[in-house]
Amino acid sequence: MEYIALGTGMLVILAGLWAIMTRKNLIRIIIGFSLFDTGIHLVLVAISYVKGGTAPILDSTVCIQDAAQRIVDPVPQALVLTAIVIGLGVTALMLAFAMKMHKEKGTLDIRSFKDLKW
Amino acid sequence: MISPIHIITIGLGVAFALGFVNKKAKNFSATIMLVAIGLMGAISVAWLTALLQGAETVQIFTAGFKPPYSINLMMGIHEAFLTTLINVAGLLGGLYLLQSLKNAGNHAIMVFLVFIMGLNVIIMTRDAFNLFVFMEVVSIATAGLIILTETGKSIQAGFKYMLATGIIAGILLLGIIFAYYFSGTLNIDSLAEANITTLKGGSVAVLMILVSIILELKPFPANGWALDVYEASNPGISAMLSAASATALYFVLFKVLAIANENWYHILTVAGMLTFIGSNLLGIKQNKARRLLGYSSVGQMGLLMAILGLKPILGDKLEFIAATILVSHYLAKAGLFWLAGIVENDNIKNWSALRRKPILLVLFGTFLFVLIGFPPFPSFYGKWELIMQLSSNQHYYVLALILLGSFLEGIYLFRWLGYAIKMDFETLPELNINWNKIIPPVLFGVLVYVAGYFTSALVPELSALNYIPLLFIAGIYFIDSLPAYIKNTVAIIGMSIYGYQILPPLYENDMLRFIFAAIFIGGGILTLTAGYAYKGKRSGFYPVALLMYAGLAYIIQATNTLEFFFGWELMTAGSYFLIIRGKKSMPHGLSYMLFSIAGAYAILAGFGLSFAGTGTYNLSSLAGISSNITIIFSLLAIGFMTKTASLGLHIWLPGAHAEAESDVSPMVSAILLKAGVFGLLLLIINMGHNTETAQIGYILGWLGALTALVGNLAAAFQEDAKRLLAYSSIAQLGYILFALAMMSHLGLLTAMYYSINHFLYKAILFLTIGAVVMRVGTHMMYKMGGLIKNMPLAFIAVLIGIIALSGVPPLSGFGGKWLLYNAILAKGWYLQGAMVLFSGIIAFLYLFKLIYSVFLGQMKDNLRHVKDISIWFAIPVYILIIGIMIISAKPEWVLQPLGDMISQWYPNAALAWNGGLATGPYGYWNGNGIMITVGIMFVSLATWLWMMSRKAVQVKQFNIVYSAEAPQRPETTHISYNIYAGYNKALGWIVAPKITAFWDTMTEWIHSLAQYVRQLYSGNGQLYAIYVLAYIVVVYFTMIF
Amino acid sequence: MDFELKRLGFTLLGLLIVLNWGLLMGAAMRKIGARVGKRYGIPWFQPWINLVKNYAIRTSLSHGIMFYLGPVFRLSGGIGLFLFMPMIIGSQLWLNYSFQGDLVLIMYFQFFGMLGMALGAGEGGHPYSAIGISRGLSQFTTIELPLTLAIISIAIQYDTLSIIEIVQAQQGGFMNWTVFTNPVATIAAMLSLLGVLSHSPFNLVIAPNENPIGPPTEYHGSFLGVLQTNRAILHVVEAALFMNLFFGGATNWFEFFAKTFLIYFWSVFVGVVFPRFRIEQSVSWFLKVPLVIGVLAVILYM
Amino acid sequence: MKNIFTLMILVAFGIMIYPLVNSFKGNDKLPELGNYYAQPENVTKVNSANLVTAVVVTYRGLDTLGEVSILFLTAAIIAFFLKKQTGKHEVRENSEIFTTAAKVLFPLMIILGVYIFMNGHLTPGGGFQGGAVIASAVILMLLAFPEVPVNQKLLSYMESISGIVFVGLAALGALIGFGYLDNAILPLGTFGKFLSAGAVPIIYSFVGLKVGAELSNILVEFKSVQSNE
Repeated sequence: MEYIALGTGMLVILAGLWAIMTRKNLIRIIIGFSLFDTGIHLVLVAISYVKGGTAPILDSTVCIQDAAQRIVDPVPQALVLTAIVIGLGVTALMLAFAMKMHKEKGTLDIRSFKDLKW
Repeated sequence: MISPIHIITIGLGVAFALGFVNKKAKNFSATIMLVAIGLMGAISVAWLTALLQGAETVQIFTAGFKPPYSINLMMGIHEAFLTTLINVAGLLGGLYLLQSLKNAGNHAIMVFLVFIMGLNVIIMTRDAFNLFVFMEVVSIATAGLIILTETGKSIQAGFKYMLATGIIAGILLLGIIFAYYFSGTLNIDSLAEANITTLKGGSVAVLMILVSIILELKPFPANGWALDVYEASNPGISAMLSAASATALYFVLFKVLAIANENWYHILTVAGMLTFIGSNLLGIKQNKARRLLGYSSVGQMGLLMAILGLKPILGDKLEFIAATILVSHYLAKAGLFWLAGIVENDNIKNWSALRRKPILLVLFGTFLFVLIGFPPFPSFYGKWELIMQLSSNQHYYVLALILLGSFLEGIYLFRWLGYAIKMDFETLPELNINWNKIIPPVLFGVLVYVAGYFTSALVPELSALNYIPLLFIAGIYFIDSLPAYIKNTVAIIGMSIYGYQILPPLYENDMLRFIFAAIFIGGGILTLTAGYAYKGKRSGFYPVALLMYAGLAYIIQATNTLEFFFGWELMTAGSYFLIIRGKKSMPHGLSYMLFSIAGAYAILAGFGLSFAGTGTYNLSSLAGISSNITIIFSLLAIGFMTKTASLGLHIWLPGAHAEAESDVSPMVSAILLKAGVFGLLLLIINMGHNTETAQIGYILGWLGALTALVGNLAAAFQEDAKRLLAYSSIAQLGYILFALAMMSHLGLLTAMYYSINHFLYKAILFLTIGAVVMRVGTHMMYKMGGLIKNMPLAFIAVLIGIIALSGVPPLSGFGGKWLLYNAILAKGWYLQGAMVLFSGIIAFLYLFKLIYSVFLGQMKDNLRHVKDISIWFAIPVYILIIGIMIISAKPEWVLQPLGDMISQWYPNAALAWNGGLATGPYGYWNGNGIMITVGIMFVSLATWLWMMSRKAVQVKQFNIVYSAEAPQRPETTHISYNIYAGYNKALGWIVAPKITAFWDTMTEWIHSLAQYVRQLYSGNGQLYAIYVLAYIVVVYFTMIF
Repeated sequence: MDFELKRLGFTLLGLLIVLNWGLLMGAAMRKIGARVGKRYGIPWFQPWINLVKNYAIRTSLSHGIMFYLGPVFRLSGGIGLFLFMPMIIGSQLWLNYSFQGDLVLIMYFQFFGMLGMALGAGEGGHPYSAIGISRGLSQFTTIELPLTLAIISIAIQYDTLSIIEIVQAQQGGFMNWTVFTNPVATIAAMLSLLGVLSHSPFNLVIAPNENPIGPPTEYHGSFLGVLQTNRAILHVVEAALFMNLFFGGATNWFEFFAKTFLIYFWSVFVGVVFPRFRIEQSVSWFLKVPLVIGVLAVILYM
Repeated sequence: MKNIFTLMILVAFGIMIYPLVNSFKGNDKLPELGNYYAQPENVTKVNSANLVTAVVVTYRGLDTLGEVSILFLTAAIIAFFLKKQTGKHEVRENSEIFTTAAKVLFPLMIILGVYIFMNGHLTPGGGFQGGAVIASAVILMLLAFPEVPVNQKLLSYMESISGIVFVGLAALGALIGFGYLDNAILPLGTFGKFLSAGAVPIIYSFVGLKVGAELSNILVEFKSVQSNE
């Protein structure tokens, strides 16, 4: 199970990078970036998995004494939460930038934003 | 003591609380922000003080758990120091940005505050993931700050920035996750202990972490986004990014490097050097100020990265080196970006606008010199130590590359400085300066001197350094608004006191140094005397002139290589400013500086190698070098020869000397060039006694001879009087080089005698011609003529000067020729010697041209009423003439002690003195007797002819035998222009400007290369993202192969 | 002190001899030149007539102080060379003041008169003076080069720069003369001598074209007289220098007259055979053949 | 051509990350860190039934603080970046069903959000999740009633108050507890009950409020710059 998640995550990362590097439309690039992020989140989740483990929430089914044997790793799960929020923030900002850029030149083609060079 | 964690409490708490503040109350918000940053700074300063006084490094645990189970922060000396830097930058940067932040509103103020807070946490945290989170905080805050000025360009730059840093952050996160997977921990210290690089996957994880941090430091060529950011954002923000962010990120690399293995040091070194050289190369082509600063900033970070990569060899010196260079970069780059915001004009040619407020120009110059690494700034000591360590460890390639990169940096920085000092600024708009924009750069300007002072205190080799001259110079600077004559008097008094203090002990102990000190200080006082002829304030003249003299004095007094180099660089800086003061001196100042820097680097490398060989900085240890003799000797000799302007390294001199002000030309010609001679002399007395250096000496001998030939020939073809004298100086220094290269008693004696003589007559000639030029308003000799009638004082001075120079008996020059003949014959350098003697005869051509074209022949109508030279020029000139007369009549007074002195190193074989009669290995010479004989004869003949022709009628100017015609115009009758056309036809090919052409071609190539390489930065943000990824991949494949 | 006075007396006497010998030799050469050119030529006493006439001219014009000092420099240069040159070896009294300096002094004192003359003529303000001087200086630099090399060669050969010692080393038969012991250096030096004495083909400096040219253009009367006096002295002294260096010197006045005449004759001989060079031609010429010979002379002794 | 180059880089990148996949063996048991957190004595020190919450709010609470700062920054930047936008935005009339449903759903969603973050220490969920749900409620209303003005001042006050409380509680940990973000400054309560885990539920509630307010703010800003030109 975790192998599939990891493999998928990696493939999504590559797909995201491909979009970032080849698409010309700003929005598509941002989508690529989101994909890239999502792939990383998948990888995080895959890594947190412990074979046969369950969610790290202690309740009637998982009691406090045998928690260590039964739960998956809570750490990457905490990390992925943080990572998602960060990704959200960055994506939101990028979209805001894209909006402004579109407003300036009336296009979303990244090749037309070369005012700064050399 | 407040826990450092409350930096976060204050930063975030205040940022959140600002949400309550009314949107209109912007002043209030801004004040609160500054107070908050101030408090954060106060915490770091308090910790820094405590830690410096010996307090223990503290770990700050969160959530009541110990690491690695919870996130911990650390406050040690590094962290305290760096957070102090960041908070100071934040405070001043916030002050600087006050208007912009207020315009953008409360939200921008919050962002700025969080930005500074984030940088603090980045430095303190010891947890990898926490590091990532706060790097993202900073990164997002940066993206926000970039668009503080909402221009289209800044938005584009912001997007490129987000795209690139987004990818970098993703890679970093991946690396951290896998590092966690392989090690089971997120704490950096535990990660380091886990040593996961041994695993195949683990090494990739480490690579991802490290390479992303490297990428955050903007390595060439994956840094297009960063350059755009530097260019497009508000300069106040660029200052923050360059000073504060880069500092924090650099420390991150330092911190995280613990998890890496040895290979990474090489990667860092290579990446760093590539960046350092690449960015500085591209900077050469750049004309936009802020982008140029971006290149420089990126380059400096590259250097720092490379320094980190050199950790294994730098050992415990790493911290000193990195800290000094980092602090210098921090202060200078922030200051420069702030100035960029004040100037507002992005074209570096328009930075002459700084001259509207001279304090800004001073700051600008200070910051540039800090970047290049001149004393007394911290970077000087850092670079010195770096070079010493590199050469002790035989890392010659890195050493050479660092020097190359620094040189490239020097090219564009000094071109820029030249523009600022020389370009026209009248047409530029007034600067619009607010108090809050001027305080930060001024404060940093002061801080950089303070930092330099404290750094020097850390260097034991400089403990003997006397700071009084430097303080005196600073004092002169502060009275710069007084009239010139007051400052002149103060300067002369200061130099006299200094001379009175250092000369007598030198006379007792060290004749060699005494002679040079006497030339430097005595000459300095005399040339300064001429300064009374100038009216007005002469702003900026006295500090730089005294700086040059202080440097020269330091060179004399140096006992170790560091002190010597310290003085050498001060002297270079001072003389550069003196030279560039001339009206058309901009290009000459630049080429002078570039040759000087290159020469200084050669010296630095030479000293480094000598330190590697002997393990000591002691100057006298040069004598004890047993390995690498050839290369050390050559490097040092080349370095010194850039100052003596030997052939090939001379192209800066003619313009620099000719275009300088009238009293500056003698300073830089008669006096400054002797610094190179002193260096060569030191080199030869210490290292001359072995076969390897003797071989180099042979080459130097030929070089000296060729220099003499080409210099004199070129002088003969000049039309500009000062340029003629400048070429003459090149040739004279060629003689001195030739004589020194003989490495024999007579050779050294000749060189010393020539040095003294050259000082005397070249000072006379340059002072007099300079004074004449001040009267007639042109350098061109063919525009003068017949001035003997108006300027008898000047004529007599020049006459004596040229007789002394030419070597015609009975004046002092002949002694030099006689010594030279004997030295040549004793050494057996016949052919070179003949060439030198031939050059000496060519000197007559230009000497005649000089005195004839200016003082004799036909007077021009527009010059009929000029007055004789200023009395303030005449006084030093006639004092110097007395000097010439004394050593002409009594050469033994000078030569005998000189001979005794040289005997310490090169025993006297054959020269004996009997009163005024010198008996050498080949001949004999009685200067005193010749003087009397010639004097009596001349006076009797003059009287006799006077008796016969006393009734001679004084005729008018045009009353000459002229084919039965009367010439009407002096211009057509005064034969001066291209007077040696025939000679030029026969021998002109020797002085065809091949060497200038060579250097021009080199320049052209460098520019073309830079132009070619910089097309990497196409401006397409996507391409930059590709570069980022490609960079990672390339590093990976380099690692595995 | 007694000896000093005696030396001064002998020196002045020597000067007188040299002056008259120079005037006579000059006349003889003019005569020879004229006869070769199928002309009658001047009477042998013409130089004395010229001198007396020039010194006697009462009207006199001056262009300024340097104009007046020029001839003084020139004559001081000539007389100074005479003073520092040993004339007759074997007698302390005919050595003049050569104890004050060696060959180097002679080499550089040649410039004393030239420089002063150049300046004096320069103040005259005549363009042809300046042209003549520039040509003269240009040519002189290259003339000196082979001579310098030759002097270095013989300095190596005799291990001294003292003229007296060089002459003494050549005593004891003509085979000891430098011309035989060091012929290459001698050739180089003798080629230089052609230039030093400014005869054709190296006389562009004072070449009489349709207009007068050269430094003396503006000089007349007593000024010109001084220059003519100097010319006579200088030619003899230069010849004496070559005699001392290459032809064994002179132990008595007869030998002195004979040798200086022959040395002087050499330049006249060449002068009447070859036409005049332009300035760049003469510069190039001296930097070709005589230079190569001079270098060879040094290399042979290295 | 350029794409081939890009593809090569991507392939090379793939080759580079392959060792990561290759050496991934999954986890047979909890790694050391997770194991530590799962030990009963440690669980009771935080006393939060949801271990992820325990990690997020206490052990790695500083990350959360950073995370909150990031959202805060994003909101602030978008606020000053997208301000001053004028221009009319023509909106289509929404259907009756949509507007009615929105009215019904809005309070329910808010309550759900609040529930999620208040029980963050017991059940799956927490401040971010709850905040996101609240923001979804807001977006629903924005879509349903585009003309109705949103009280941004209220949102921003909410944001500030929550932020200050969070930072304040964190600092309080350092002042009276055993370290920054120490949750034991309040009674730990009974494990598994609502009133447990000390300051965690309070912190998480305010995080939830803050996230909700910030996300809503961002959405409002984005909406406000919609214009037709």
